[in-house]
Amino acid sequence: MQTALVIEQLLNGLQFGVMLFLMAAGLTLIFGVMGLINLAHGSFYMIGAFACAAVAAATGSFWLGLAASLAAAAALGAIVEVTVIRRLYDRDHLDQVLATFALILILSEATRWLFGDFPLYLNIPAQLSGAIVLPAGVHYPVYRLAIILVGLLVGLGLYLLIAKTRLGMRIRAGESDREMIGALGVDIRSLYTLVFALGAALAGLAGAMVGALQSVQVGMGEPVLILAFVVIVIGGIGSIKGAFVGALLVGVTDTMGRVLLPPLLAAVIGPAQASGIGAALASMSIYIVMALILAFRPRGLFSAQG
Amino acid sequence: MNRETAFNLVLAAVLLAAPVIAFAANEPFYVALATRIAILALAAAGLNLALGFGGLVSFGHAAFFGIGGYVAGIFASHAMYSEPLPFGLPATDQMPVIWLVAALLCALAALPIGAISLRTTGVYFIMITLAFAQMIYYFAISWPAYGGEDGLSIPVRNSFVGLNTANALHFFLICYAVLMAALALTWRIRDSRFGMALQAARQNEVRLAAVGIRPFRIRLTAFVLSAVLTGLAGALFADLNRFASPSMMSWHMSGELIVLVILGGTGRLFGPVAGAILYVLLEYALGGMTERWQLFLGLILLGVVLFARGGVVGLVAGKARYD
Amino acid sequence: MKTSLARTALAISLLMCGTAFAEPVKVGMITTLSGGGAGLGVDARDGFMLALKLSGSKDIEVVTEDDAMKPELAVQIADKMIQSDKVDVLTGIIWSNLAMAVVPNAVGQGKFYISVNAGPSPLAGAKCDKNYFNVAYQNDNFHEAAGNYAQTSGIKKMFILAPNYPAGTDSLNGFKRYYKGELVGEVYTKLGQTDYAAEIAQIRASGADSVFFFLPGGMGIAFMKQYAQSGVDIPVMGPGFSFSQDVLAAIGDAALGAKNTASWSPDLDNPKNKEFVEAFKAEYNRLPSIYAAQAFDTGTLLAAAAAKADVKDADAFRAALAAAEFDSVRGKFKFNTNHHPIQDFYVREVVKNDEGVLTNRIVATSFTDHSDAYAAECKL
Amino acid sequence: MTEPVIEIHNLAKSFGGLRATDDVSLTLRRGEIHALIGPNGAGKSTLIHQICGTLMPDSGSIRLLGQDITTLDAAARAQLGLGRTFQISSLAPDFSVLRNVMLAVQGRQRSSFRFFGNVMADRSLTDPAMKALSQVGLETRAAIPASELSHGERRQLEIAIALALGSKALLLDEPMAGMGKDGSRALTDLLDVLRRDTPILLVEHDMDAVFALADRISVLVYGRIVASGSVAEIRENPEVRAAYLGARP
Repeated sequence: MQTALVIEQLLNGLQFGVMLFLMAAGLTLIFGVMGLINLAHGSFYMIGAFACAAVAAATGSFWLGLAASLAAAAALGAIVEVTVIRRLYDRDHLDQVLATFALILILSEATRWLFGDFPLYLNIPAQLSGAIVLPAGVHYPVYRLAIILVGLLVGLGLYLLIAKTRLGMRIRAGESDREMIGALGVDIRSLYTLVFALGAALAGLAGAMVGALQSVQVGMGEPVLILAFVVIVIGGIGSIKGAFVGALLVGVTDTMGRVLLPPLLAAVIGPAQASGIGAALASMSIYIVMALILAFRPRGLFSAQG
Repeated sequence: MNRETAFNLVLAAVLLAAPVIAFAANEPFYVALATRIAILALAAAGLNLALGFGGLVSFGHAAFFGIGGYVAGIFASHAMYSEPLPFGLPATDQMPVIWLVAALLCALAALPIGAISLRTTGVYFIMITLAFAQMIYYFAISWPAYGGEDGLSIPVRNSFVGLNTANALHFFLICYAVLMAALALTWRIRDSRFGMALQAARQNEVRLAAVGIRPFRIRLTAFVLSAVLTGLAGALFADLNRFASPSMMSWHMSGELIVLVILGGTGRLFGPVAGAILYVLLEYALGGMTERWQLFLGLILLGVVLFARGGVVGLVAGKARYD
Repeated sequence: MKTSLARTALAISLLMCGTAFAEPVKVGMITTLSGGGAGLGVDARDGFMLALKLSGSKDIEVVTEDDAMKPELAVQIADKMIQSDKVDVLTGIIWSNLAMAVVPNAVGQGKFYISVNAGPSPLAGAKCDKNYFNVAYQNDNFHEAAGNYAQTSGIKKMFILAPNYPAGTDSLNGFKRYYKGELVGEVYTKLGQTDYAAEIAQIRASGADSVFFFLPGGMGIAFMKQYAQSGVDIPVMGPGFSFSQDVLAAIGDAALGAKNTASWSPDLDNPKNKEFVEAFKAEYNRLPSIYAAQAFDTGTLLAAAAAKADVKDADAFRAALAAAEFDSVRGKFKFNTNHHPIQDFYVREVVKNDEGVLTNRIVATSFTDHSDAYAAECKL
Repeated sequence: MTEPVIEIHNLAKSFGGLRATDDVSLTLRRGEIHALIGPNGAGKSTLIHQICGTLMPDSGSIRLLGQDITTLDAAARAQLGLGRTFQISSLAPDFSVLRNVMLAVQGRQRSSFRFFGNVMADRSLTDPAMKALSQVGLETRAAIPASELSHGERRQLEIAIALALGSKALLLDEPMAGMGKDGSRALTDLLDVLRRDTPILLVEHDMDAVFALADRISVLVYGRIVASGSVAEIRENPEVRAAYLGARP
């Protein structure tokens, strides 16, 4: 039973990490290629969830909702890029932080205006409901396994896209030398729009998939955004591989911290205080991990830049 | 007198005159609003020292704001019941003592945070400062002794010799005086040798090292000073609201402080004052008009970044120049 | 925001005016109208406005403003309403941490504060105030009712969880005050946490007979959805907030059958409640939540007190409030010495109504004439 | 012969498998200009980074005026009197020309932790700075922002900064690069005068300048010094001609 619990918790950490990876991949790609800090990335996550919930409610099909979430987040991403983000590439990080902070306010309130004040309903598709029994007697929800699978597939797809395709070559060129892609005869403007929309779509996908597990409500993107930043900073900004490793590290640290710290502390200082302090430490654990990593590797684990 | 100095004097005069007139007209709320502006300007002036002059984009200054706030709250609650503080220290409700303790604690916190964070640069610095602030935030939320997320009420505002802090105007004058003192300090530091080294570190740290000045020490000193000023603002803010809470430490607060600095004009002496006046008045006016006020606030902020580079001071006085 | 509703209410009350005093009562409503918690604030505002509209006994003027769930902003708005708008009464705050910021400040300036929801323990005990009234409950009440229900229905092993913040620890302490059986798990989660896989795995492994959880807002929605599809079939119970009307739609059928405790339910059998539920549905085209009901009672109480006493005569107005002579949607209602309610608490079950909408139905009574554990500390 | 100002012994640095600096030894003596030449990719930049302290060598030693500075950081080396200019001008662009030089005076005085007193009113900063500016002929440009200087003027400013630092030795990284003919000539004249007080290690591509100025030349190829000697010796060295000057008639 005890091993089964540990395996289940590791799977939970993996699933959480994979979801963070979907968010972090877009963030790190946008930073790597365009040098942009995008605080509004969490808003695309929220938009994805709302689009999925609204379409699923209207059509009764989760899968249509999922497609809608990708489309809505990508489209909104492209619109935001063309109208706002494009003007920020040659600005310093400070202006980018302020502008995208403003975008959060705008997109959150606009979403609430459009979809109302109450959380929306979004459930997992019937095909993926319930739990299955894995080897070693582990009960695990099918839907969470599906999230892990999708996350891994997206990771593989991104790897292939960047390593094997023309678009990927341009993205890599853009990461190493922004002037060079101009010399390659690439239309930088549309490349940037494309990359931004791709990042937004990944966030939207994450929002839709997680929205089925959580509450589809305004502001849902913000905690995830902070975690995604933690992930890409740990992994090394601009590195997809770093984002992947960082996401799994954060996912597993957070999950295992929540499970293991309180009982460990209970053995040391007694159960009365342990649950509170343990929970506090567990909340802080990923930030402690991040500070430790950056203290020793100031550019993260796999920095793509310098 | 150049345009920027003239504009600064106007800002200082308006910020002083408006609440005095409001008080005379028996509108104490506008005195409180001006007090809020002065305190937020002080917090942003602290951040401006690191961010504006030193180029250190700290996304975690809310932590120091909150520490200052809790010092005021903890002193007030102990003084109220005449209980000694932790470590057997005597409790007092005298603001100068509280400010001193807040400044010391913020410096003590900023020293290790800065020392570790300054190993990184750019986005990494932004994010590692955020990480430290989040740690302190979660600690404050789960720490039951002083209210956790419920925060800590200050039943009676801390006191100041010779003044009645419960009087809105008296309290405003205290905050205004502290703000002006902090701005004077910032002004002196900006023009000093240290200030020159700090601004050089922002522009070109390799150059600074090549003339034998270590950027790290300069930056760390600036970071600590900056944290101290923001912490002082936190102590005043808690006294203003008669309340200290973890939300003073949330990442939204850090973001708001950055917004104040940029809105007013990054690295401009009175930028934080201009930013705080504009932001608080916007929040107040929009909040009174529509429940969608955050949407319009966002649109206005976006417009400022895109079309009014250099913030309010930049708009009025043009680009900063060094003689 | 000076809502159009406020103007409507004002207009209506002006029309019906005639017997009343010359001075209108100015009410400042500070509540959450933006961001993730807006649903609760909107329900509270709508319930309050509806009560004023239905009572129509006297001119009551309302100014409403959004606190965005920020304590600092709430304090600023309260100061403005007191000092600039010159309100006599404040109300509307949903969250305990905002109430702790605003209430001592407001009553310190000699104003009345009537709580529609938040009931933090200090304000019921040592820091109670003659001008502070709570129409809703003391924070521990729903949890105590759940603990009592778990105890009396003979549940042997409980697993309990709540977020790691004061209301969370109060919640579990309230539950444990009445539940004396075995606790096979007591877990504090991170505030704002949205993934509960790790906790659900612990629940599965714990061998509990039942689970009690207090996870307000989006946290509860996330927990219930994840719990439902985890395959764990241990029954859950919680305080009414976790299954209130505002979140039921978002949880979906996963909530069906869940037991929860509250002082009110839409099917509570009394004439005032029928009138309220019907009027609320007609006005806003949705079912009211517990927040709407509490705010409705607040509005009714306020109107009743204003009809009896001039708000400028603080002692008379306070006495009128304390008498609580109004028709409550909760049936019988009276204030304890600490100005918190003495009321009944029910066990509700989530069901589908005739129109297929998820809602609550009363299945049992947990407490009769229940007060709170802090009244003794209040020196009123 | 007096003790060398800079003395480098068996310096080595590898990146992965690549030996960027391979057992390099060289000296800089009083009163001389020692030119370091070599084709692109020969490892000149890596060597300069190690001398300045922005890169730490794997092995070997560097001494400045007899003191071992191998493990010191860039700021410490600058304080001991190692002045440098950068291949691509590196200035504080928002500062005025004068302020850029004052910063060096301040660095020399180790007085950066003074928080009061307006620097512009401080004669102990402005006077030495103006003197250094007049040495390079920039005194009329003192008040304008460094970002508004021409390319050649930036080079002059960098040298003024190094002078204001009170350098015992100068390390000039391609000072002629991008300069017009007149600019090059003026700079050549300036360096010719400077060497009397401050010896110069000169990394340069402009062979005319090198041959006109250098007392000694060392040739770096693939991280190794392949030849070292007087101008005449280097001109005649067949190995150098083959490896480096081969392209020249």
